[in-house]
Amino acid sequence: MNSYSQAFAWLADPAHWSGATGVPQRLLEHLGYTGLTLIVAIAIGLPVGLLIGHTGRGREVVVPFTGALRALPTLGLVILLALGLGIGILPPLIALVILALPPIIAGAYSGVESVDREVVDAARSVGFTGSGVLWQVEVPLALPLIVGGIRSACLQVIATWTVAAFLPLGGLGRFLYDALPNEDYAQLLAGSILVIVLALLVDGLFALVQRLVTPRGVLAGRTADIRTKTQSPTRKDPSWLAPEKA
Amino acid sequence: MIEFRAVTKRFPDGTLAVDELDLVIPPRQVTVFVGSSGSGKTTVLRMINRMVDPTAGTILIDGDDIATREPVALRRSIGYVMQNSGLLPHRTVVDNIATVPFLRGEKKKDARARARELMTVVGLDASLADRYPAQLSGGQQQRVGVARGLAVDPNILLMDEPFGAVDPLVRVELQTELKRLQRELDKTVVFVTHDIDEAFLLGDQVVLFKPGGTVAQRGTPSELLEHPADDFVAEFIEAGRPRSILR
Amino acid sequence: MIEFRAVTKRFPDGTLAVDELDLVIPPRQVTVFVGSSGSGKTTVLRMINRMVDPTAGTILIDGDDIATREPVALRRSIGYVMQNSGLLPHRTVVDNIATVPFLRGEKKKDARARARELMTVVGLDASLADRYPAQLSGGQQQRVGVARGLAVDPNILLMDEPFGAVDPLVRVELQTELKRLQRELDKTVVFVTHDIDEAFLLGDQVVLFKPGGTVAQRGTPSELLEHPADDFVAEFIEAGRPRSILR
Amino acid sequence: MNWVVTNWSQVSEYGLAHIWLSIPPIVIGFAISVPLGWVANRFAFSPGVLRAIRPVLLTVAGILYAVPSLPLFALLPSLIGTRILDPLNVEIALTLYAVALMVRTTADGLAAVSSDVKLSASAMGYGTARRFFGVELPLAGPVLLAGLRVVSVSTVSLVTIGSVIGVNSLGFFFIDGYQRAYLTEVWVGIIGTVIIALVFDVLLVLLGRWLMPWTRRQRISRDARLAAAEAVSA
Amino acid sequence: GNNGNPLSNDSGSKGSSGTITVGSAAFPENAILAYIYADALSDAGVKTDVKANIGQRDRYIAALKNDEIQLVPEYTGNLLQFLDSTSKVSSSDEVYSALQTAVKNGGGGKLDAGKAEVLDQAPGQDADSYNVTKKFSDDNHVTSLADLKNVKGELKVAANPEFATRPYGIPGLKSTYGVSATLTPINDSGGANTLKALLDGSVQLADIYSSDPSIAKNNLVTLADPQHLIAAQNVVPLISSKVASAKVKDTLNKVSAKLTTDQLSDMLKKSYNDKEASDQIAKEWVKANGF
Ligand SMILES: Nc1ncnc2c1ncn2[C@@H]1O[C@H](COP(=O)(O)OP(=O)(O)OP(=O)(O)O)[C@@H](O)[C@H]1O
Ligand SMILES: Nc1ncnc2c1ncn2[C@@H]1O[C@H](COP(=O)(O)OP(=O)(O)OP(=O)(O)O)[C@@H](O)[C@H]1O
Ligand SMILES: [Mg+2]
Ligand SMILES: [Mg+2]
Repeated sequence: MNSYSQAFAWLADPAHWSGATGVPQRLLEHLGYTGLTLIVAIAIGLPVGLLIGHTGRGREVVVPFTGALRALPTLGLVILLALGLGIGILPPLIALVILALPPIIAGAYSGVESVDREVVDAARSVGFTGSGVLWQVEVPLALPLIVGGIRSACLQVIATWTVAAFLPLGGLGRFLYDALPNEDYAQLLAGSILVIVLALLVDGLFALVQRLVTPRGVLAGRTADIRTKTQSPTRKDPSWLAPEKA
Repeated sequence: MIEFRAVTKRFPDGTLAVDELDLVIPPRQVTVFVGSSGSGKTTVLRMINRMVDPTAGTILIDGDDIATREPVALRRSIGYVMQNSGLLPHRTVVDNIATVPFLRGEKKKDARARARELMTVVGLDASLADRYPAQLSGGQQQRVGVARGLAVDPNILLMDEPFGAVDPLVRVELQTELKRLQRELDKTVVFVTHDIDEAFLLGDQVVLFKPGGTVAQRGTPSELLEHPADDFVAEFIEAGRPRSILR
Repeated sequence: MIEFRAVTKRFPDGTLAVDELDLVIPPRQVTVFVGSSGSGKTTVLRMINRMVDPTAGTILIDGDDIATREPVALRRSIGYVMQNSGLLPHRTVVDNIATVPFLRGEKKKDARARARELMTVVGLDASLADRYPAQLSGGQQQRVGVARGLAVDPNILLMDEPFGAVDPLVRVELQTELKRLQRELDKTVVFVTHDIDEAFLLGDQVVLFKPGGTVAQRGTPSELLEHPADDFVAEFIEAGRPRSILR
Repeated sequence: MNWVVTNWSQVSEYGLAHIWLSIPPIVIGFAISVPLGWVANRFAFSPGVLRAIRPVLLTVAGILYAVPSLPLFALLPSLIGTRILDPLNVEIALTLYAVALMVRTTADGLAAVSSDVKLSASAMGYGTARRFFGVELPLAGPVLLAGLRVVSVSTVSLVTIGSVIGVNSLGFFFIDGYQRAYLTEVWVGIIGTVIIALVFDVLLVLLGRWLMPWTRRQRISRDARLAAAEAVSA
Repeated sequence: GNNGNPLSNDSGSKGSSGTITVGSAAFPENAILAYIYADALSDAGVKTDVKANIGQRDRYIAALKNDEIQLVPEYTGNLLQFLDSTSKVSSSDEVYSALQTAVKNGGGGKLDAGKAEVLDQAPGQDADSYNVTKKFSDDNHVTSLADLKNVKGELKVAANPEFATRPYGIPGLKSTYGVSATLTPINDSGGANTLKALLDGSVQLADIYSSDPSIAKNNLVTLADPQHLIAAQNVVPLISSKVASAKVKDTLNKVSAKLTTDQLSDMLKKSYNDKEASDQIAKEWVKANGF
């Protein structure tokens, strides 16, 4: 379609690749905003998630709470904060941290919870301390899910920072907001393509990280096929695995 | 010697798992707990290394009340082997065996060297050292579990249905191996099973639990066999016998 | 009568699960497949109701080649009971038992009424009818599984380690019950187990499988016991015997 | 509060519009994801290229999710020939997001159904289709529900972005409130959106209880719990 | 044909079933005007429907061309610029007559030739205007756009993003007055954040609509425009010819006749200061003016 060739022509134009409004600058800004958001969100969400997963406590409170966080419309939040705090990076930063928290927290607690209770129990039995269990057993085994949570948070943050260009900020969203009223569809499409490509690259990177952090021993245990094998008898009452105290 | 004095365990949900248990487990012998599902065998076993704390009563090891011992340190001094081995899936075989030495802060190199020795002791081929648990057969995993239990040369070894999940042929092999090991190492072993035949095969002393967490009878295998204390004991032993023409 | 003629099964990944099997399963008797893990028992069993199709060879039921039968219809005419019962967790006990009648399009009311009758036949209390499988004990679940297998009054009942996952005491009960049922109902039963004692207890005919999907020996329990065909058979039978002073 | 009372007609009009805009993407997204999820699993163990269907489907879903909503809304007319002011643009975009979120969940949920149960269903004579609708789909239900709840909440919240291109919902109050520097109005938009999301969520949970009576009385399996966990961490 | 511009989509005109759909741009004043048109028309017995908040000019003009809306309140100067960017006229009457021609000709394809028209223009104007703080004005002796040349240091203008390319925006400032300025894009059409940016000194100039009550409230200085960079901006209804019956024209012309700049300012005060909803303000005005 014609708009695509225009968009690629836009992308090919060297004029769009230099200066303070050029693609590299906007890309860096976007990455910077995204990184900052993730760092803040991880710093808040990860400890909370790990704690819930490890102790099994607080789930009843935090899980519905993160559900409610998901319901908060980011655009409204950005505007609300912008009206309250004025323009600047803070309003969208706060709004996007809120957006990023639910997947990060959920990834962390469900990751820890997904670790076989029998393994955790065995670790305690041989003399791991509480924090030993968390850091040497639960976290390594939960890492793929933890990274998975951060991964989807990151995708959403990259996509949503474009909405925040509603305010006088840089980032790739600038190309979109500046294009909309000026009928510059080539730029609109080009901007979208840039965001998508960025998201894909980052996503691919995370996929790689996720693979790298999956413990080798866990990978080794995965079988591809559903066998006819009937399992040997196992215990039926795992209730004693419920941690008596954390 | 491990001694239970009027030990009761009631779980927070109200289940009475162990009821006023008095029991002496003699040193350097194999004591087997046997009984049907839910009779409290695991709970009693786990009270020895303070994975479960009693609601009432005292437990003494060599005369010392374990309630005064720090649970983590206590656990590191007691070997523990469980069904499905409970190995750490993200650590290799040697590292699994050396878990407790690592925890105690021993040098990695020394701990690994000792772990390799233990592999020979429990009859594991040295070539398996760098595999992950998932790459082993069930029987091999159980051997790793036993090796891990022995890694700190504990006086006490707790085994909770360690051979419950393996093939009958492999099971026979592991039982024979355990008998050999016990002759060599001479530990205080507490072994849980619900197979009366296994209990009689391995136990110097057998403790038969009744549902509700009480002891139905305690004694040597021949005592139980020849003088069952009551109908429950007789019936339980009977169920374990082959009912086919094998008998 | 079920007849296997030179049946071979090689799975797509290359595993040779069954190798040139010739076997006759007589009608109105219990034939037990026994053997260690991976020896092909389940595969052979599943070929009877076409859950697995052989790579080569023919299987006949009462003289008809089953390869010509429509698999879904064939399965609905053969009872199947498996370990862990395989009940549908989202259906109540009666509805689980009435599954196949429902599938055949019978009236719900009639099918449920018959399911309730079957509950009595297999010794289940009527009050359990509206529970979900997860609310039953392991033994009760197995009974429901058996009732479901009998729901369409099939001539053939396939049972794959149906009692493998239950308590020894319950197991004895279920075995006794199965013997009683078989006397009453007089079906062709094919029963898989890896417990030689169970095989000898239940089987009119026992087929002992060797790893690699071949038959080591076939015969009545006393034939196997008195004249083991080779060392493998002798050793397998030996492993099943109690090794404690019970013997 | 006062403002809400005096402007109730506007609030309720946009609130209703919000609800109507939210429902189709959730429902249609779900309806599309189920067959896609089935396809993803169906060929997961097939030989050759078919095996690639699952990763390809899941990757495409991932890409869809990475598309920022605003330009998608604006560009859809040129891509599929819808009219400019048509709410359909927003509906289609949100449906795409719903599918993007839901396909993985459906695939995981269906894969987590115990193979024992599937096997015994086949052994009793369930045909493929019947087994899918009678056994696999209901048993994957709890996982699907977990995923659907996430989809529902995020759809209700994303609908607001439509206001930037004139497809009005409670999001209108954000734009209007922004231009008039009127915090109350923005609050009304946010709270209204959250209320709608929570009501949808409660309805979904109730619907799940009603459709899956057996889940009330038992724990779900470890695999299913894992799949549900993946769904909520999306 | 769809030559890649999503908004030049002319797929099937929906034969209007007697209902006139009034569109509006995404700022409160325009929405109020749209509701006024709609209310006045329905009082005159014409069925109407309002689609508020469509977006910027390109979107609602495209929607008009596409027959998704039939009527929209417009501003003469900006609409003329949009349809004919070469136009240099700036007085009210010149702009209006040039606009009539441009609309008739279809404005270079942005509208279909002969399918739309503008009705009478209202006396009321609401133009973009460059504003500075009183302090800036005093410190730098700036009261007119022409004075900006002499100001040392960077000049930043807070405005909507389209200001970067519009002839009355950054490019016009350069070509007409020789002033170089950069844009700080804020999407609130001269709203609170634009004002805030001006007051806290992060920009020196702000584009605020001349009828905005905040100009007076904050003591801002609106810079004079001696070279007529910003054309006259009388309010005018842009309508599809096929719905422009005598009755419709008559009603809208009566409305326009009463819309003075003061009236606009009053209504905006209600919106910005009293936070009334646009449709409410419109209703009151229509009632007060006897339709
Ligand atoms: N953490 C717990 N909370 C509540 N009840 C428990 C807990 N652990 C065990 N129980 C209950 O205590 C009783 C004894 O359990 P225990 O696991 O000691 O039995 P067991 O003899 O080991 O059984 P099995 O042969 O099945 O392993 C059972 O009724 C069990 O359900
Ligand atoms: N779908 C399959 N694909 C590939 N190999 C298979 C498949 N099903 C079974 N096998 C292999 O075929 C062989 C026979 O398996 P089968 O399940 O019949 O043994 P079994 O005697 O029932 O064992 P168990 O006692 O463990 O149930 C095994 O080596 C098994 O791994
Ligand atoms: Mg136990
Ligand atoms: Mg089998």
